[in-house]
Order: sequence, then structure tokens, then C-alpha cells
Amino acid sequence: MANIRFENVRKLYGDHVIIDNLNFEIHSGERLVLLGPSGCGKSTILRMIAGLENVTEGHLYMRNERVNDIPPGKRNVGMVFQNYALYPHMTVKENITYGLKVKKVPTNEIEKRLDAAADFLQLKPYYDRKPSELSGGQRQRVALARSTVKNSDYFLLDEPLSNLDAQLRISARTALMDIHNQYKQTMVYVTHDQIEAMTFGTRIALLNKGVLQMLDTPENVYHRPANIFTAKFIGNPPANILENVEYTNGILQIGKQSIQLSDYWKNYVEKRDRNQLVLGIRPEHLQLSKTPIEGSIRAKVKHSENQGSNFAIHLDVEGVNAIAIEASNVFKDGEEVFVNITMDQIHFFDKETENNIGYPENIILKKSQLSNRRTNP
Amino acid sequence: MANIRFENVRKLYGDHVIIDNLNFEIHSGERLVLLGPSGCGKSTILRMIAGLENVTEGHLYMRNERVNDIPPGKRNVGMVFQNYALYPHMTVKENITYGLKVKKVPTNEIEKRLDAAADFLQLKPYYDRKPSELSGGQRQRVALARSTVKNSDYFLLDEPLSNLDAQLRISARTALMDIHNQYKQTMVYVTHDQIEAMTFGTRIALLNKGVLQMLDTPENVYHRPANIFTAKFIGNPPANILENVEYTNGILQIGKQSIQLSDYWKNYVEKRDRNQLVLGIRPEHLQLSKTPIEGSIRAKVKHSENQGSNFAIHLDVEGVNAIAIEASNVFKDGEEVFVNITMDQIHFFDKETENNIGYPENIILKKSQLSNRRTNP
Amino acid sequence: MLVYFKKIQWKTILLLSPSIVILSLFVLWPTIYTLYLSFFDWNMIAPTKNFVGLANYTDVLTNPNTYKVLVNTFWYIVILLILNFVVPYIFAFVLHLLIRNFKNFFKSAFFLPSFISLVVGSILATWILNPISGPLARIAQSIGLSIPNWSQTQGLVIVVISLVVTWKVFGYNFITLYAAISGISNEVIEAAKLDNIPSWRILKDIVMPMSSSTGVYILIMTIVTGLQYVYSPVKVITQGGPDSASSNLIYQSYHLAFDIYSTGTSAAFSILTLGLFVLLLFLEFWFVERRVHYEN
Amino acid sequence: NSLGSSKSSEASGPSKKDPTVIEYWYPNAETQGGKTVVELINKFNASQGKVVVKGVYNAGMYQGLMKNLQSAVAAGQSPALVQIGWSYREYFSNNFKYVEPQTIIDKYYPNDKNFLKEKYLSNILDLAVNNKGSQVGLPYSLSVPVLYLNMDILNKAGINPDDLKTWEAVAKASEKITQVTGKKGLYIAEAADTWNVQQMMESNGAKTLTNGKASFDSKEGIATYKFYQDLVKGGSALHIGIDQGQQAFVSGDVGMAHLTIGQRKNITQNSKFKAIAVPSPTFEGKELKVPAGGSLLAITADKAEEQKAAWEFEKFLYESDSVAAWTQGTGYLPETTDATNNKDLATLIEEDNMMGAAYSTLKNLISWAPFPGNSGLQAEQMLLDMRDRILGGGDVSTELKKTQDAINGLIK
Amino acid sequence: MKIEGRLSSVIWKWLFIVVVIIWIMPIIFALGTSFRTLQDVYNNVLAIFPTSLTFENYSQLYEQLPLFKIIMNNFTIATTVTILKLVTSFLAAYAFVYFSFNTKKPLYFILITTIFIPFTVTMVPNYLMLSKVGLTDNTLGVILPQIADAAGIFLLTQVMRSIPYSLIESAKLDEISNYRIMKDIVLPLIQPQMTSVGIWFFVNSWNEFVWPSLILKSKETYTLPLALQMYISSEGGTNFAVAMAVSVITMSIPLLLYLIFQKYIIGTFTSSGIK
Ligand SMILES: Nc1ncnc2c1ncn2[C@@H]1O[C@H](COP(=O)(O)OP(=O)(O)OP(=O)(O)O)[C@@H](O)[C@H]1O
Ligand SMILES: Nc1ncnc2c1ncn2[C@@H]1O[C@H](COP(=O)(O)OP(=O)(O)OP(=O)(O)O)[C@@H](O)[C@H]1O
Ligand SMILES: [Mg+2]
Ligand SMILES: [Mg+2]
Repeated sequence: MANIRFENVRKLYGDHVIIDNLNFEIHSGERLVLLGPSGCGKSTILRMIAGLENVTEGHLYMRNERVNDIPPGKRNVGMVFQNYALYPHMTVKENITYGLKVKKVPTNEIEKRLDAAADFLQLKPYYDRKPSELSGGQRQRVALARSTVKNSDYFLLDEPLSNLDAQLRISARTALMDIHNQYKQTMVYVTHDQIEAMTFGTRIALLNKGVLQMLDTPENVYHRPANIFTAKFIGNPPANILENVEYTNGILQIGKQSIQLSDYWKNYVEKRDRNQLVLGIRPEHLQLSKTPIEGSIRAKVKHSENQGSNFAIHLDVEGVNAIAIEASNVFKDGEEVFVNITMDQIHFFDKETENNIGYPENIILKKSQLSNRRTNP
Repeated sequence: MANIRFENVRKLYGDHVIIDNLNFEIHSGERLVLLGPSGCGKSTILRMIAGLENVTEGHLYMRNERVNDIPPGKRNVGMVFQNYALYPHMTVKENITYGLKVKKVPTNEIEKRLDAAADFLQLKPYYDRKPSELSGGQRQRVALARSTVKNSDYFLLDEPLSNLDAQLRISARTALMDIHNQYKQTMVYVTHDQIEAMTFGTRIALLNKGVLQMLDTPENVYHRPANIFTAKFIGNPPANILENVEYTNGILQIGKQSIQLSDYWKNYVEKRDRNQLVLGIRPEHLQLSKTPIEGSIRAKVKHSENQGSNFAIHLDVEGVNAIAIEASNVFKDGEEVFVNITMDQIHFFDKETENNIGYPENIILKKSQLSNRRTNP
Repeated sequence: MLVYFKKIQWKTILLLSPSIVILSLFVLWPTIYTLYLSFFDWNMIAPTKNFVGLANYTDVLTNPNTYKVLVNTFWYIVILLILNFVVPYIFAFVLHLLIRNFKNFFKSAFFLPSFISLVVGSILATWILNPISGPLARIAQSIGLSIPNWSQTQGLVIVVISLVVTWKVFGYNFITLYAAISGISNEVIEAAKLDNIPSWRILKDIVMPMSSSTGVYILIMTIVTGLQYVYSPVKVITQGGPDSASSNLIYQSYHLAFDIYSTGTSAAFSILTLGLFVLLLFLEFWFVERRVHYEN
Repeated sequence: NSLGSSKSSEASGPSKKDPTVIEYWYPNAETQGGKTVVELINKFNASQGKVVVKGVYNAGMYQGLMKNLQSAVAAGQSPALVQIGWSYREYFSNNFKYVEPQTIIDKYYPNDKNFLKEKYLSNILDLAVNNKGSQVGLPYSLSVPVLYLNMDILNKAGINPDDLKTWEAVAKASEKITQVTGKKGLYIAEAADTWNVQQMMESNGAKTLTNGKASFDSKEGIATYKFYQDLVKGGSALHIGIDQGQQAFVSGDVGMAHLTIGQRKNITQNSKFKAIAVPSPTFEGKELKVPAGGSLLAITADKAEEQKAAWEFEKFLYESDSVAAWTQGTGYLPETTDATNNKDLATLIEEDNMMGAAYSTLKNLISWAPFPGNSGLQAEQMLLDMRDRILGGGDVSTELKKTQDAINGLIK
Repeated sequence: MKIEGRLSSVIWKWLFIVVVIIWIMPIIFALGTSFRTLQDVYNNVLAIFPTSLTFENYSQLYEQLPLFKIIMNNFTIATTVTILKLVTSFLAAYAFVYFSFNTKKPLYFILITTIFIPFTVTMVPNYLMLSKVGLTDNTLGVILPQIADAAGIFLLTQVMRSIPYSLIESAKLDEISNYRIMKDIVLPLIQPQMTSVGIWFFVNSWNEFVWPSLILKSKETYTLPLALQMYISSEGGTNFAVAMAVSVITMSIPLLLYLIFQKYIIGTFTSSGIK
């Protein structure tokens, strides 16, 4: 039962409150991805789990035991530090195997693990180099290799692939999943790469300023964001947020334009008795056409961005910026376009609390069709 | 004329050849993105431009002047180091303004630049912190701010946003573009983020093991990869590469299956007199259907990956791995599907040289329609 | 690495010349002069110097006392290395990483005796450790023990004199090593802690190598200045006795020069001592230096 | 010192002719009459206008003074007047330039023609004559070893101080003290010289030197060292360095101490017990001999003016009042015959038991092992090492033989 | 750090306390002795604190010596020596670490070798040299040879070599002059070592005895360690009480300076994480 539980955890650095009253549980053997803006406290959480940072207030449980006072070495945690923390005076090989040697793991076992790690991280040619003679990405890989050979119960990774190229990152990620499937460690993984978050995590915890925003499966985080922050944070480009949307009698007033809400939404919203709403919709759920369609609204193309496999079309919708994703770009800058909104895919947020007001039942059904969960490779 | 030209540049570390005979020019005022696998020599190139690393052999020109022996301070180069290189004993503010103060830039000018940089990088609350009291991403932002305030002729950025969250990364990138539009420095930008590379660079230089693979606009690099390496490296997921494709009389033999080549390709390939070919096609140019279509080939779904806005469907095509991108996932693991290949979007590579054999004229026309270049925001 | 500095030699000259001038004038030149004197039989004041070739050297090398002093010197080095290198290293490590409170108190308290001269330290030692009527002896007597007659006991006298030197030098070595250890990136040590590496291995495998550039300094200074510091307590307490049992190379060359006025043999003795030290330094550069971790 | 002297000559400005400034080097720490030296200098300077004496204290006793003198002379800057320890007599006279006092007298002060003969006992004057027969200087401080007694302890042990005339008796008393009181019986000074041992040896009929050759490896020599060694081995005598030894005695932990008369003040002032002294013991049936400690005054000035000035000052120092002050300040014995003209001094010698004990041995004075030539200092060191070895348990006869051979090897 | 850490840290703490007591006791003993009469010292060896407080030892000193002048001499010498040593060492170390020139290694080796040269070798030739230029009995004559010490170069070179080079590179890119790099980057980073070696230089120069005793003749130019020698004698006995009074004065001045700046000094030793 290698779980982790935060109970009313507070963490201060001096006077700065970094984490304020954190409560959540990481299940044994899951791969939890920690997401959040820079400086929100991700590394701090990892460091508290590792025991490198003391918990200012509250309780931290691991294996259902309170560990506030257990030293780091006794927690059986492996960790990839954000800035690597390699031993500068040891070679790559020594860096990777040092911990095992001290633990008196048999030499052939050490060699086996070393080879396996060096293999998937392509480190073999650098065994005898010192960290100072490596490139940034190579150093990061050594850091990753060092903690994978440890086979610990808990495995904390602080942006372990941020300095690797896309291809290597994919293969490393796949290898990490293989390792996880084999050893079923409890993994906590910090990343800024959304695709990594979506594909790697069994659950995602989204933090902002030390406060947990949402903790759910990747599908739910993406498709059913709990609040505006989540909707805006997840997705690249992020969800479009139209504030100042007025609801009256089934009609949404967006700036000077208005659209008719579908019936199930109308019922749902009316029951909630609100008329000041925030509308959220993902770029890929906006369809553009050159000619008006029933229920579409006018917008102007500001510019478009080639993203390789598709284009991000930046729009001006009633003075608000919005982005749509299109497979090909047939729009000229400044052109007027018509935006069609898929009613199934929109979110409404409370203007004050910024929380999602929820979904009518038949949307939930449809969304769940989408979230046909991927099985592990 | 703040250009940079490498002429037969070789760089060794001890006995290791890092860069072997590099020849290329970076135009004055352009935004060149340096791409390449980890350890290929990107940072080394930046460091040679900055003058921090000497050129073992060959000539490096800046402003059309040979600079091999010009000290770094005289080159007017700003640089974001991959490992930040912040001054540990100075506060954030001091770190950012130190260089300007020494240069005796007037105080109000310093304040202006500081504020501007701190603004777009959201650093204001941390002015009086030491680097050791910052999160990883915050440190990176300080490093970035420190070099942006410099307003130098050359601006070298070594993965400057790798530790930032997606939203901040986008806004920082946009701000960097604004700065660039204002000052028109010559920017060399190292990144592992493909979207960043595609959206930020006016040109992309792709390196592998110190050898230049391709140097062209993002569109051309994406849509007309010069060789197999480029095709495989660019794109996420990367292009599908089917080796061992036999060409005979307009028919491509792929494993046990065969497809008819379109006429223009047939003519083109025949003129080149080859029959051992490598076929490349991007995942988004594979269409899947549950029922066979004219010219499609059979494949098996291995598994699918939710990437947030779409799904990556991993296929087994005649024993070779391939990936297709679909907006929604209607396929079950293990199901048989039919893959339709868009003839306009395929690439053929020479089996030996691995170079692209080129395109028939009418494909060039069609592709250029796609690459309707984005203008700057 | 950077190569540009090669060109601006005048800056190098500017920065180095004060040290070079002063050291040449007050150390190098006297040394050369001493080398010259080592070939003469002279006492500095006699009007003529007698050239005696290598006689002074053979004198020194055939004198059994020389070897006695050499052995003493070896023991001084061993004891001083333990007390002034190994122990402060451990203490600095423990204080930095294992102790949480009163850090500043301990730092100051360890450093405190460094402020006192060795002459005073030696006088104090003579009194406090007087085996008949010193305070320690009185305390020992009251519980039925007695203090050994250390100043007349071969071996023990070296230990006690080393302790006096340690009393003064320990704090400086400690604080210098502490500064080096506290400069080590915390995260590297944290990485080791996570792996449940025992503290002594963290010290041996991580902290010592990573602070080794300062460590080398302390190592060498412990040997070199340690031996020079021994001079004061020996002079004050034992004058090298009993029967040269507390003498070392430095004291002996002083003794030859100023007690016996044998300038030539003293010069030869000093030159041989210097040669021995340089050999040690060479060995250090050979064996230790390559394992020292430098950032640049 | 050139700076210092020019400064003091300016200070005494108004006189018509600039006074002659000379340096006088002395080793007297504050505990050893340093204050008296300064008083005497001041008194002299105030008494006349022609000569200004600048006193220079040299730390580290005669040894330290010699070291500094060596350097100064090498640099061509010798002082005018120096105190030279007796043990340095030969070394000094063989290596430094000095003027015999009689030379100066004959040259400049014909009136003082008989000064030396009148002022000193001949055995005392001879102390300052080197092996080659040259009068190196004039005796200045005279010290002899005496046996200090802690009467509190002796009374407890039932020992009569009058019985302590021989070393044999002292040895018995020492054992008795240890038996009765548990304290240490005897401490014989172990300074960085073998002065005290020499007293024992010579008083046992052994000769340290015969015809310029070491001769202590004799039956008597061996017997003396054996005697000393047995004392230490027996446990009642203390074997310890001089600082700790005198500390132990003053603190009241030792019954008897064979120390220089120079310690008189220290002992009387700082001890709490009743302290007296008896003359150095001799061995049964043997004549008492005491080697002279202290120093001679040598004139090292080479300019006529300075030589004259030095002599003027020296003469002042030998005036009976000066000698009396000196004797009282240092605890040394008066070296001149007319010193007792000073009433205070006369009463002191008469009434002070310690002073009296020392004074009574003046007639037994011999000079301090004057090994010839430059070998003296090395020989002294060898004797010292030998003492350490013997007291540390070495075999007496082998050690004596070895050392004697080595010293004679040096002298040859 | 935590439970087990706590146990061993308690053991260590007690060990430290024992060492501290041993370290401090002699100082307290010296302090106590300086306020007792010599007779009291001889006869109540165990009493650390005076049975009857007396300032006699101090007043005796004050009468016999130009105490203020002596302290000023000492101060001038120690301060000058310390500053000159720190400056020259720092400059030389900087050149050795950050400049490259072809004779660097041998030159460095030679300079470091001078640390090994015992003072017995240099003492007399230096005396002869200085007396030739008339610097005997002169403060400058005491100062000059004391500056000739390569230990500072050695330490600072070692420390500078452990500063991450990228910091210097970053400054070089900004065309920061060497002077500013020294002042703004290198100096702050090696401040702990500068402080410790600076204190060490000061204290050792302050306590230096052998050389001044050779060169200083008149009481007006004396330093405190020479004053101490006036109360030490094997012939007349050592006046232990007065000697301790001199010692207390001698140690209390640097100690006082240390205590005044303690916050600052010890603070520099806690600045962790240069890298
Ligand atoms: N001091 C050195 N000695 C030997 N090899 C070195 C040294 N420094 C760098 N290298 C090698 O040079 C190659 C290029 O390094 P560089 O830092 O330029 O890579 P990079 O492209 O920036 O990689 P990354 O994306 O991982 O940062 C790497 O393979 C690295 O191992
Ligand atoms: N020693 C410190 N003193 C004060 N504040 C600190 C200290 N260390 C970290 N912080 C602050 O704590 C907050 C959380 O830091 P943390 O490193 O956990 O962020 P993070 O989520 O890992 O960010 P990033 O993605 O940029 O690495 C940051 O705002 C940081 O400025
Ligand atoms: Mg972080
Ligand atoms: Mg790099």
C-alpha cells in the first residue's frame, strides 16, 4: 500500500505561504501527474513527499503512516530533481550506480539495471564522462537513469524530460510506462508538457498557487474542467473563455450577437438560476466557415499560426480573443468568418466562484463516449 | 548587418568531434530555430557564436567579420544559458540589471527595461529574492529577463522556456516576438518544442550529431523534409517511415500489399530510375476507415492514445509501426482498419543516401497552397 | 574554455607582480642565499666564509639526530593530520548537516582559541598540565589518579605539543572547511540522503570530493604550517627535549642556527627540509590533485 | 636602531655638544630585575649630559640576546655594551669584536688604572677571562645555585636544615619527605643547561674539563650521575622542566629545590610556606664547588666616543649603590668587593638567610664549563641531551663515555 | 535530521559541548589568573575565579609600558599586513584562475612552494636586508616580510576554482571588466573564505613574536607579544599573573573586533549554495 496522503498540509518558506491546506491522496501504484503554472508549488510537494522539506503544518501519510518525521532515506523514494543534482565528481556510470553500490546490491544486478536504464536513455557512450562534459539533455537523462535503477516504492519525477527532444521524450516516456507496469511504483510526475500529462498520467492533479484545482482522470480534466483556471490551463492552445455572457430565456448574448442555447442546456441553466455566465469552449470545438451557418456568430481572423500538423486561427469575437484549430488554412488575415459552436462541447462557469456549473445529463452521456479510455501499450 | 556565418567550422572537445565541417549562414535580423536531438551540438554552436567556446578549425564570421579571436564581450551578444547561470548572491532585480548598471545605462532606462521584462515574465513579486529562493521556472524566467534587457545585436536562447508551463510559454514566446519585431536582433533559438520551433522560427536549422540536416522555413521542414532524419524528427508524432518499399511499374509493394501510385508520382519515380524506396507520410495524412476504400491498405490497431484534442492511433502496417491521428477514437484495440494514403502528401527517400528524392511539379503546387505563410502577430 | 586572456598579458603581470615581487624579495631570495650558505662553514659574523662543498650536507645526513627528528616530524604530521584535518572535516560536516541548533555558537566557540597566540597557549599548557601542581593534576589527585610526566616522556610529549597546536589551529581549519562544505549544492546531498546513504559515506563520497579544493589547502597547510607552529610550544615548553624527543625539522633548523650558531649546517638542514616538502608537494600534485574536483 | 638613536639625541637637544648615544642590551625580564635596569639607566642619564644610554631588552635570556646580537652584528649594527651569559664567554670572545676594559682604561682613563684589581676578587674577575687569557669583560651578575627549603614540609618530616650539608643527606631527606608527607622531596633544576648538574659533579671531585678536554667520564662523574639517576628513579625527586619544577616548589608540592639564587624573590614573594635556603650541598668529604651563573658586561662599541661612553656607564653600574640596587632588584650576588659599603646591601646579606647562604659560597666559585672555541654551545647541548637520556633511564657509564667522546671529537 | 538523525545529532551535540568546554577552559583560566595575585595563583591552583579580585597586574602593566602606544603599533601592523596580504593574494589568485599564460603552472608551483620555506631560512637574510635600508626598530620593517606569504594565494586560488565558470562567462558576455567581475561576482562568492583567512592573517600577525623580537628594540615600537616576553624568564621565574594580563589584553582586542562584527562574519559562513 504505497499511497500518499496529504491532510491539511501547510508549507511556508519564511513568511511566504507556498501550500495552504492541501488535502488529497495519491493511490498506491498510480501515475499521478502534477500540473500547474510555474512557481505554484509542484516541486515543493515532491520535496515534502521525499522528506527533503519539512511539513510546516498538517500531516503527511505514506503507506498510511504519518511520515512528517521520517528522514528521507527511510521513505524509499526515488526522485529526479528539476535541476538534476548530479554528483559532479563522479562519472555517468558512477552517478547511476552509486546508490546501489552503497546498498550493496550485487554487482551483476547493478550492471543489469544500469544497462537497462542506459539503454532506453541512450547513455551508453557517455559512461565515463563527468557531468560537466555532457549536454543539458544528457545530464537530464543521467538524472533520470540514476533514479530509475533504484526500483523504489515511490518515484518522483520533476520535469524529467524537459530538456529532451520530442522523439527521445516519447521513447523515454514509453520506457517509463513499461518500468511502471513492471514495478507498479507510485509515481508522481511533474511536467509542463500537456500531451505528456494526458498520455502519461492515470490521474492529473492541477495546482494553482498551492491550491488544488482539480484531481481527476486526464479525460475529465480536459473535457470537464472543474473551473475556469483548469479550462484555461489545459489544452494547447487553451480553451477559449468568453466572459460577460448574458443568459436570458434560452438566449446567450455574446457582445452584440446572440445564439440560441439547445434545449437541454436551457433547462439546465435555468434550474441553476443564473444569468451572468462565463462560456468556455476548446479551439478544436469551434468550426469556422466562410458563410454563415444556423446558430453561428461572426468573427474576424486576426492571424493564423502554422503548428505543423494544423493551424491555429486567432480570432476576434466581439472584442475577445479566441482561437480555433483547423486542419488547413483557407482564411486570410482580416477576413470575416463564421464560428459555429458545438453545443455538446461547451462549458459554463459561475462568474463568481469560477467553478463549472456542471452538465445536463445527456451531455455527460455524449462526453463519456469520447473518453473511451486508452489501455496501456 | 548582424549576420553570422559558419565556414568549415570544426569543433572538438579533446578527441571528440562535436561539430564537423559546418557551413551555414544566419541572416541579420532573422529568428533561426536550432533543432536537433539531445547532445547534437546546439549549445556548442551557441557558445561558439557567443565566443565562450573557441572554434577548433574553420572560420566564424559575424557582421561579415572573422570573429574567431574576438572576445565574448566585444561581440554584443545576449544569451540565455541552458542552466541559467544566475548570480547566486544577487537578488532577481540585481541579476537582471547588473549588466546594465555596469554599462552605465541611465537609471530610468534600466527601470523601464526591467519593468518591461519582469512584466511579461511575471517576475515582479520576486524582485528581492535570491535565485535559491525561486522555483525552477522562476529561475529560468530571470535568466531570460536578464538577457532581454540587454538589447544586444545578437540574441541567443538555449531552451529558454523549457521549464515553463504551456500558457506562460505561449505568452513569453509572443512577447519575445514583439521584442524581436521592435529591435530586429538576430535571434538563435534552441528548443525541443516542435510547436515553438514551427511558430517562432523564420527558419529552422536541423542538426544531427553536429551535421546540418536541413535549413529552411518551418513549412518546408515540415512538409518537404530533406531526408529521413528530418521527416522522423519533426512532427509529433513523427512521420511514418515505411522502409523496404518496392517500386515496379507504378505499383508500390508494401509488405504483402500493394498500391497503385498516382500518375505524376509514377512518372517522377520512373525518371529517377529506382525501385528500392523509403516511403514517408505524416500521421495526419493517413485516413482510417472501418471499411476498405479504393487504394487503401489493411492495418491493425495496436492501441490508441488520448492526446487531449485528438487521438493517436498506433497501427501495425505489415509488421511496421505507424501512427495515425484522428479527431475521435472509434477504433478498438486489435481491430482491422483500412488506411488511405493521400498521394499528394507522401515523400520518397533514397534508400542509401536517405535523402528525399524530390517531388513532381504538381505536388509542389499543391503543397505551396498549404504553406500560406502566417504573418507575424 | 576561454582563450582570450592569453593576449592581455599585461593584466596578468599587473595582478601577479605585487605577490611575485614580495615573495621573491622576502622568501625566494633568502632561500637562494641560504642555499649558497649551505656550502660554507660560517656563522654569519666571522669575516671569512670557508667553502666546504657538501660537507654540511654530509654532516646533517650522517648525524643520527637528523633521523630522530625526521621520525618525530613524521609523527607530528600524522597527529596533526588527524587532529587538524580529519577531525575538523568531520566536525564541519556534522555541524552543517546534522546539527540544527546553536550552529553559530559552536562555530564561534571552536574558532575562539584561534585568537590566542601559541606562546600564550604554551604557557597555559605548562601550567594547566603541570603533572605535580597544575589544576588538572589536582583534580586527578583528588580522584586518585595522576597525570603522566608528559614533558619528559618520549612520544607523549609530541602528542601534548600537537594538542597545543591543535587548540589554536583547529578553529581556523574548521571554519574554512565549513565554508567550503556549506558551499556545496544542497540538492546533491539531498539526492544522496534520498538513497539512504549513511552520513559517513556522504562525507566520504560526496562532501569530501566536492569540497576537495579547499580540503587540499587545509591538508597542505596542516602539514606545513602545522610543523612551523610546533616551533612555539617546543621553544617555550621543552626546547626540543627530552633528548630531541619533541624536536622537529623546523625547530631543529632553528636550533642549529640560533642556539648552536652553526649557520652552514642549519642552511643545509633547511634546504634538505625544503627538498622534502617539495617532494611532498609533488606527490600531492601527482596523487591528490587529479582527484580534486574543480568547477573550472 | 639608527632611527631610535637619532630620535633620542634630538630629544636631549639644548646641550652644546650632542651627547653620545649608546645602546645597552640586557636580558632581564621584569621578574629578573628588568625594572632595576631601567631605573639605573634613567639615573645615569639624568646624572650627566654627555652620554645617553638606551636600554634594549632582549627576550629569551642570554640565548635570545646572543641570537639578536648575532643578527645585529652581521648587519653591522652592534650595540655598545652587552650582557653576555657566562656560558657564552668562549663563543662570544672567539666570534665577536670586543674591547678589553683595561684597553679603554689605559687609553682614555689613566686614573682608573687599578679599577679592576680594586673592585673584584680575583677568582671572580677570572670568571670573565677566556681560555686564551683575555679579559672579555667584567663580571656583572653573579648567581649561584642554592638549596631552597620548604620548612613547612621539612618540619613535618622532621628534618633539620642544618643537616643538609651533603648531597647524601639531601637524598636521605628527600626520601624521608616523600615517605612522611607524600610530597616530592627534591627538585633539581632542569633548565636548558646543565649548570646544576655541574655543581654536583664538581663538588664530587669530577672535572668537567681538564686541559681543554672533556673529562667528566670519570669515576666521580659516573658516581654523581648515578646518584642523580637513583634519586629520580627512587621517586622522591622530581624530573620535570624548570618552569613546572619551580611552579611545583612555589606551590608547596616539593620539599627542597636546587635552584639559582635568582629565584629568591619569586619564592619569597609568592610562596605561602616558610622558605629558607642553605648553600649548595657538596658530597661527603669533598670540597664544595659552585659554578658561577649570570653574566659579564662586554664592550662591543668600536668608535672611541662610544667606547668611552660605555665605560662611563659601566663605571656607574659598579658604584656600590648601583650594585646594591642591582643585587636587590635581581636577587643576584654582588660582584664587587666594595658593594657592601652600601648599608642596605650589607644588612640584606646579613639578615636575609637566602642571600647569606648564596653569599657564603662566593669563595667556592668556579667558572661554568668553559668548553673551548666554537664547540661550547654544541657541547652544552650534548650534555643536556645526555642528562635527559640518563634521567630517562639510560645507562650512565655508556652515556657519559659516548658524550665525552663526541664532545672531544668536536673540540679536536 | 529526523528521528534517527536526532539521536545521533544529540550525541554529536554533547561531544561538541565537551570539546567547547575543553577549548574554552584555558581561556577562562587565563582570564581568571589575570585578576589574581601571583601568590594566589601559586597557592590556589584550582580556583578559576579569583578569591580576591585584583587589578594589580593590569595597573603594573600600565605603569611599566606605553600600553596604548604598543596596542596602536600592534594594530597598525596587523591591519596593514592583513589588508596587503588579502589584496595581493586575491589579485594573484584571480590571475592564476582566470587568466591563462604559458608560465602559469610553473609559476604557481614556485609560489606555492614558498609556503614550505621555514622562517628560519628567511629570518636572517631578511634582517640583513632590512637593516641595510634602515628599517630595524621600525614598524614597516615588521610588516614587510610578513606580507610575503603565499598561503592566501593558495587558498583563494583553490576557492576560486570551485566557482561555477558559467557565472564568469555570463559576465564576460556582458563585457564586464575584470575589475567589476572581481568586485561584484568573485569577491561576494568567496567572502566566507576571505573572511576566515583575513581573520587568520590578522590574528597571526597580531600575535607574531619571533620576527618582531628580532627587529624591534625600543619599547615605543613594541608589540604586545614582545611585552609579554618581558614577564617570562627561566632565571627569575615567570610572572604568570602579569603574563596572563598581557595575554588577556592581547587576545581581547581581536576578540572584541570579532564579537562586534560577529553577526556579519558568521553570517558569511552560513551562506550556503554557491552553486
Ligand atoms: N567538455 C566536454 N567534453 C567532451 N564532450 C563534451 C563536452 N561538452 C559537451 N560535450 C559533448 O558535446 C556534444 C554536444 O553538446 P551540446 O551541449 O552542444 O549539445 P546540445 O545539442 O545542446 O544538447 P542538449 O539538447 O542535450 O542540450 C554532446 O554530445 C556532449 O556530450
Ligand atoms: N527558499 C524559498 N524562500 C521563499 N520562497 C520560496 C523558496 N523556495 C521556493 N519558494 C517559492 O515557492 C513557490 C513554489 O516553488 P516550487 O519550486 O514548488 O514551484 P514549482 O511549482 O516547482 O515551479 P516550477 O514549475 O517553476 O518549477 C515559488 O513561488 C517559489 O518562489
Ligand atoms: Mg519546480
Ligand atoms: Mg544544450
